[in-house]
Amino acid sequence: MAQAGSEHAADDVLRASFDVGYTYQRLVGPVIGEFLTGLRDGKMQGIKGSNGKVICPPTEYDPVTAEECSEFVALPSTGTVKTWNWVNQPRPNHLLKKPFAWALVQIDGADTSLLHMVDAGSEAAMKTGMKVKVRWAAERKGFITDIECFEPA
Amino acid sequence: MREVAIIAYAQTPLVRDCGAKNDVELVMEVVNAVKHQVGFTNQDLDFFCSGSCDYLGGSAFAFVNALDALGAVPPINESHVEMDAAWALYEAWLKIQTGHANTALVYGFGKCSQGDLPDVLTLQLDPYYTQPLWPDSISLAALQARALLDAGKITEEDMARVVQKSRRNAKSKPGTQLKGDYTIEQLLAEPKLVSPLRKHDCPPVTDGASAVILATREVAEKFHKRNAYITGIDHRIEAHQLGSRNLIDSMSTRIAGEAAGVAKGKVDIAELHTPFSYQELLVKQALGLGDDTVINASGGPLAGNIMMSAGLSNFGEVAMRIIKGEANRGVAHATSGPCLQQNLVAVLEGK
Amino acid sequence: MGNACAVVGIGQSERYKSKIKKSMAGLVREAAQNALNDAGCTWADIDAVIIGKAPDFFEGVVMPELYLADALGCVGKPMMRVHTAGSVGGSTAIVAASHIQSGVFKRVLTLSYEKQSESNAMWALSTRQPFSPHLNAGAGGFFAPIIREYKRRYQVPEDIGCKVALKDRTHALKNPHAHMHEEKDSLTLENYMDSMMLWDPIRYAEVCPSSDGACAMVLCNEDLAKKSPNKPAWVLGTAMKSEPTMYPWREEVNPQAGIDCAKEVYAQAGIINPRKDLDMAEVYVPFSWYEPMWLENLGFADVGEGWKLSESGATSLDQGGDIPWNVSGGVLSSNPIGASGMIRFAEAALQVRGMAGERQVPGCKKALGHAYGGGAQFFSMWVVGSEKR
Amino acid sequence: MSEQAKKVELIECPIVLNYNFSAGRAPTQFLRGMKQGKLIGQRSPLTGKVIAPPRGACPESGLPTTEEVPLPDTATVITFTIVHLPIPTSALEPPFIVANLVLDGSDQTFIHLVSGCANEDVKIGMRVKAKWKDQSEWDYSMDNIAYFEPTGEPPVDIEALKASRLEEAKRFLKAKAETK
Repeated sequence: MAQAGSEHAADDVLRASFDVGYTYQRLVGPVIGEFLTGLRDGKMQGIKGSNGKVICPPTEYDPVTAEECSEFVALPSTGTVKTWNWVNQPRPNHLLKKPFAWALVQIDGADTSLLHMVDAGSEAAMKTGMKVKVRWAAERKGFITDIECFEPA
Repeated sequence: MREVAIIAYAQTPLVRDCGAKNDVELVMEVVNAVKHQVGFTNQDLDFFCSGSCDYLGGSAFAFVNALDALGAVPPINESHVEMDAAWALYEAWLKIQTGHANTALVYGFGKCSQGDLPDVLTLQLDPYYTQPLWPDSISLAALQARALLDAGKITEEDMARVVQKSRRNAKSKPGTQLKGDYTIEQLLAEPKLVSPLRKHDCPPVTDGASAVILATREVAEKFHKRNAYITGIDHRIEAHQLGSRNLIDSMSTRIAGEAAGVAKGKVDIAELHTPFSYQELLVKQALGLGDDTVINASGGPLAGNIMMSAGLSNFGEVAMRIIKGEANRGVAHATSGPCLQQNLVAVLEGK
Repeated sequence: MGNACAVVGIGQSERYKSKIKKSMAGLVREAAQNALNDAGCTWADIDAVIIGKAPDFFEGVVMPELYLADALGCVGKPMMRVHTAGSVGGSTAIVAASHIQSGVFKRVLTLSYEKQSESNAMWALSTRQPFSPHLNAGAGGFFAPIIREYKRRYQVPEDIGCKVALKDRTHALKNPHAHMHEEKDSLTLENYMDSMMLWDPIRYAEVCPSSDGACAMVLCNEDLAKKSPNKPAWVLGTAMKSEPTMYPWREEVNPQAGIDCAKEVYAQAGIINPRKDLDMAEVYVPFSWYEPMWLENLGFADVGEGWKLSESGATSLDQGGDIPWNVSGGVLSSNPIGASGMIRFAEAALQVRGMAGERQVPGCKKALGHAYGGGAQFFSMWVVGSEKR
Repeated sequence: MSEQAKKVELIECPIVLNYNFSAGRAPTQFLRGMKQGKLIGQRSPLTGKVIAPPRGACPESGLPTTEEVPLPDTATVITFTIVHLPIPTSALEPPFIVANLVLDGSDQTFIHLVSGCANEDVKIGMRVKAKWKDQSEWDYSMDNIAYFEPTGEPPVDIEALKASRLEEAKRFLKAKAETK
């Protein structure tokens, strides 16, 4: 869609805004498909990596050994905040519209962390090591936003 | 290993919005400037390599249009990486090592004011699990800063000192975007942008371009009595998911620094491509640099950060200071990806 | 020049086609694993990875090497991404070769790919910036006027485009990886000449498909090449040339950058008369009319005579031609844009290793791999041989 | 299998980025001329050749083009294609002709529509003239010209046109050298 926005030649420069937009159709393959299917059904899963590690979110290949991963592990919907930040003014593209935290959440039973949002209400409520739980989206379709966000447990 | 020197360097002024200049007009400025510094025409240049990112301007072939700036008639030996131009320099350095070239012109450009940079950089992230949540580059850096603060590796005062130093150093270099004298108290009094980062802990959005010319010793000796030779250069990448990386260390910088031989001698100066204040401390530690190394005398990326060419500029900043005799040995560093996922380190020595 | 470099492993997607049911990591992993298996090595044996692909707009992922590092066993190692438009597959192979020729690396993995069915190729290639004409009708619209001038200049018969397309699509039947495996009875001149005109004078049948896919190679130095389980292909010459898309009175039918690039790669590889000294060539022909044009640009035929060579069957393996071109089916039968250049380079290497199976050119000793990009302004070529020079 | 039980195979990822684009110095000068219905090329200081529309650099020398050269709105068809497919970024009804044109007095092709005649009548070398939209619609855009239409003059031999233009560029450089 090429919408050339308002042209104005204020100073000596010709400016115009335009959008570059497309809805990408991503085929996800077996591993990501399995994880997203689980989310759709309200289930959290990890995958067995090398050296007994459990990786969540499940990746197709172990980040250290490059070995292919395939064995899924059921996990609870709770976890621990390993690090976090506080977004005072959400950007237009951010999915939560009032101040929130991004966090790396280590789901109980996993050895790696998942990047997602935490709706904690205020920065003061955020602390490294705090327990959080998934707030499942009302309608789920097999997409990472089936986890609407995390909230303090 | 053929000795390769950096014999010319040019950078456009670092500005928030270069207005009427398009990519070609930015690149022409620096390409013609470095050619002029050594009196080269295309016949004297065996290879051209550049770094840029199509998404900065929202057009599929930004680097193709920029080719007009090279006067590539008759045709030239040319290549391009969709990475910071420091990796284009690495490709040119390898070309010279093969013997296929003795000289090379390397350039990079980024007119970052055109797009919404923190969102454009979101497209670097895992397209299935992460990008759809739209975490911007500042939010990701804030996560790393918090991890370092929690681990007691840095304090908010440390971050403010990096900014203070950058603004002060930037006064000595013409064309820097953000400069001035600030106290730690003033800086710490600023509100948080994305906690724990304040606005000044983050890189400004900058339009600009930079270029260098590489040459073997035989050629370099015609131009400077004392040249800046690349005695070691290496680059490494880490795992992509932030959740499976050790964010309080920079493993790839350490390996690259060891392979480039940083520790083999005193490091007088270092130009580190650390766009967020806390990253200067992390990279300094990973390279094992002491307090006797002057870091980012140019002001560094906090004083002006040309996306896709800030890393290349560091090579020029270190080389020129060595040529002028202000230093004997220096380190140039470049980074790519979220939270320093990929890092390139080079050692330059005056001979 | 520089240290010797050999191709010891080649891997391709099982089948180039649209909508491959794998993630991006899965797509590249398949080709890379096949290349490692061919080379008889593991991920740990690789010193660096050099990736190439065309514009990131196709998949909407900026600098995808960052996301793909884990899948390609590159954590803690060097990773680079080359982008020179359509010629990228070839230039990536050349940058990878320079890693070995420089003496800095012993064994590297190089790979290029495209997953363009995740968006729309025509959308991704058309510019939306304001103040510039929105008339560019994709690649076909750009090259059709140049083909028109070639036909006018040398009174080229109307059916040459279809004959070349038929030749490549027939070749493709012997290549299990090829996207297009057309039914025998539809591979007729009459059927092809009836196909719809898209950008006059280019017909639908004369146009490459839009495919997804990945192609990978393992390159290494002489010592390791001697220990590789399968016969290596030796890199005898590499060259890359660029010229601006447009400049006053630019010769577009027979671009100078192509002529110069061929001259340079032939000089390194000791090729005097390409038609005689080479046994086959894999050349980037996305619109069939470009075979006769590139036969002239690359010195296989005199200016204005290229179409006669195509017409004579000289470039057809099935017709026993003396200089078979694109026996893999070429870009006309499979075109994952970012990978196509490397597929040309890899298929040339497969031929001189004698590992091309049903599509093997008997006794093939020297082969040319060629790619072009942008407005036929970026060229990358290599010559590979069964023996080290 | 019901829709719900089926395993997820494909996800849709809408990505929209907003850009604010600023035309470069040379394109801005050219588009200012177009706003007033004038075609203004720029000459390369090194080669003496005239580029319209200018993009900032003389591609043969890498030097900025600066000297502005007013040009007539008549041109020659260097080559063309008849497009039978719709273009994503334009509402034109196929088939239509997109031609590589060179304006009289200039040396660089640009693409624009050719119409006002049967598609079959368009030939290489054809002489054409701009068909301007109504002045009320003029903007900073090449689209102020709706299309180019045949003038009826006899076709031109492209090689001869090229030779005469290169000659003119040489004359310009010689004159410039003498005035120095």
